[in-house]
Amino acid sequence: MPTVELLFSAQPEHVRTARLVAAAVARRAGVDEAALDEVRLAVGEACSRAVGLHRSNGVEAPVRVMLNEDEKKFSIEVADEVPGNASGGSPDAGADDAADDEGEMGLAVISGLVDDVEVIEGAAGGVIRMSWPTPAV
Amino acid sequence: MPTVELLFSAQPEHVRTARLVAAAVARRAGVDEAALDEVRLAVGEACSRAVGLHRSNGVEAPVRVMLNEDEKKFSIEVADEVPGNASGGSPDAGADDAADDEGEMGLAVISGLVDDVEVIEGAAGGVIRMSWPTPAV
Amino acid sequence: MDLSLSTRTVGDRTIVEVGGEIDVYTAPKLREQLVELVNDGSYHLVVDMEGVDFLDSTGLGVLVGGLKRVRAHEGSLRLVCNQERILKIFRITGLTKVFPIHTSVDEAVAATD
Amino acid sequence: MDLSLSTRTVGDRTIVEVGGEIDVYTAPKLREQLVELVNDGSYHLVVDMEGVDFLDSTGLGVLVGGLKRVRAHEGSLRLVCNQERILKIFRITGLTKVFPIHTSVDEAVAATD
Ligand SMILES: Nc1ncnc2c1ncn2[C@@H]1O[C@H](COP(=O)(O)OP(=O)(O)O)[C@@H](O)[C@H]1O
Ligand SMILES: Nc1ncnc2c1ncn2[C@@H]1O[C@H](COP(=O)(O)OP(=O)(O)O)[C@@H](O)[C@H]1O
Repeated sequence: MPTVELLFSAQPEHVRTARLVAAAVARRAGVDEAALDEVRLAVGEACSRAVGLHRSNGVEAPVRVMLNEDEKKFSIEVADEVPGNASGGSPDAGADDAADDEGEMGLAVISGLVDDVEVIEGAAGGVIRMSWPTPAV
Repeated sequence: MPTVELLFSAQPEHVRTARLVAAAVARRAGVDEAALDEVRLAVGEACSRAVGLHRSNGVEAPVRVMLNEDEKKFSIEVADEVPGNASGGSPDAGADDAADDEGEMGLAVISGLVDDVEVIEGAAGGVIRMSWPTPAV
Repeated sequence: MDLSLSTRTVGDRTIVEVGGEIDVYTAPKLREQLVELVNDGSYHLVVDMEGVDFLDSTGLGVLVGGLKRVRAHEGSLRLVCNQERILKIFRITGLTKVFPIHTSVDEAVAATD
Repeated sequence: MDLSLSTRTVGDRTIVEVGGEIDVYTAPKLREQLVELVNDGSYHLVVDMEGVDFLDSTGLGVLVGGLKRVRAHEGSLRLVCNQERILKIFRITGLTKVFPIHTSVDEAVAATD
């Protein structure tokens, strides 16, 4: 069970809420002050991407953000419910080039920013999993 | 479907996260700046009470906070998973007087603070439902 | 913001200056502080709440607990608070009738009922 | 914090001063502003990012879109930015090679490549 879980309807304004929550919980979990900007940006990118995917695919389900405090790390998972390879397989791929480009730029930012990151594309949707070290207590 | 939903394990530190999220989303939804303190306090009370109930009854499930933006109002529901009449029926009621007192004081604060509030005790757990008006757009 | 606590004595009174948020997460620290003071023989407490940004019922519960403890030793627990949003919480819960609330530490220290 | 936008002209350049957060929520406002400027015939833009607190890839996308638009008119889009955490995002995405980035508005206005 994640320590904190946030679900929100795919609207751009809630991405801010997700950033705010992720940064607050990360701080509390002991993530280095200097890395909080990274957390904020990476979560924002992952959520913006998920919001874009849900909107362009007409998915009504909420975007899910799971925040986990483990012993040595703080991890975040952002899950969308758009099945398969998101960037190639969307039904109206032609019309959505701009959105896709942004999604890919978002992934580029995340990969450039976060050392420990994993992107999983599953049948039920995609998950971006990221983690940051926390001090041993 | 709520606009934003927050689930957290029954730990006191997450009550702060809930306060933060509720106030941010309420502000965005257009709740009057002067009422945001109320929102913060009422959500904090409802969540503290739920955390106390979960802990004293050994409930592992997360506490749930649902934030809803309707046309004319912003409503918040805080749900616990402790069945029945919470304050009387807990198995170790004798030992938990202090926690119960605090829970009741919390309810007193909420009722004194929020005009539109409803406390529902169901078989699956309790729900505290509160709402605040938002300006017509 | 987290809770901050500092204590000093003025005559037979002990001033507890509280800052930050008193909530379900930080209230245990305040409880410990009050219990420790009473155990050390300080029975006349003045809790200065001017620096408090947030107070919830858990915090109220701790203050009520403190009051019970000092009363067991014929002591007193006075509050200093001028913030309307904090005073409102005492009013809602009827605790303005239970705690003497003062507008300054000087006033609280001088008070004898 | 929300996005703030203000524009002024210096010679043939139009300075767009941006403040606050450029993200998925606010980026559309910046896009509109840039489109409007180009439609009104301003093809030499300087985007002053010194007041920007937060920038994500949606914001980058809007800037790239602006660049494409002015280039279609043989124009230019220059950035002013000294903030390391913002510069980092341009570096990560390789956009430091795409945008001329200056340390002051004066420098950007004077630049001709
Ligand atoms: N669990 C939390 N959820 C949301 N916000 C939090 C949480 N913990 C801390 N904050 C916020 O983070 C900031 C600093 O937190 P705090 O606990 O006071 O840390 P410190 O003791 O380092 O000052 C405050 O603005 C507070 O509101
Ligand atoms: N949806 C949201 N989720 C979380 N925080 C928010 C949200 N919207 C606004 N905030 C926070 O609220 C504050 C003010 O919000 P903002 O949108 O800038 O309102 P304003 O335009 O009135 O300044 C900022 O600190 C911002 O981070």
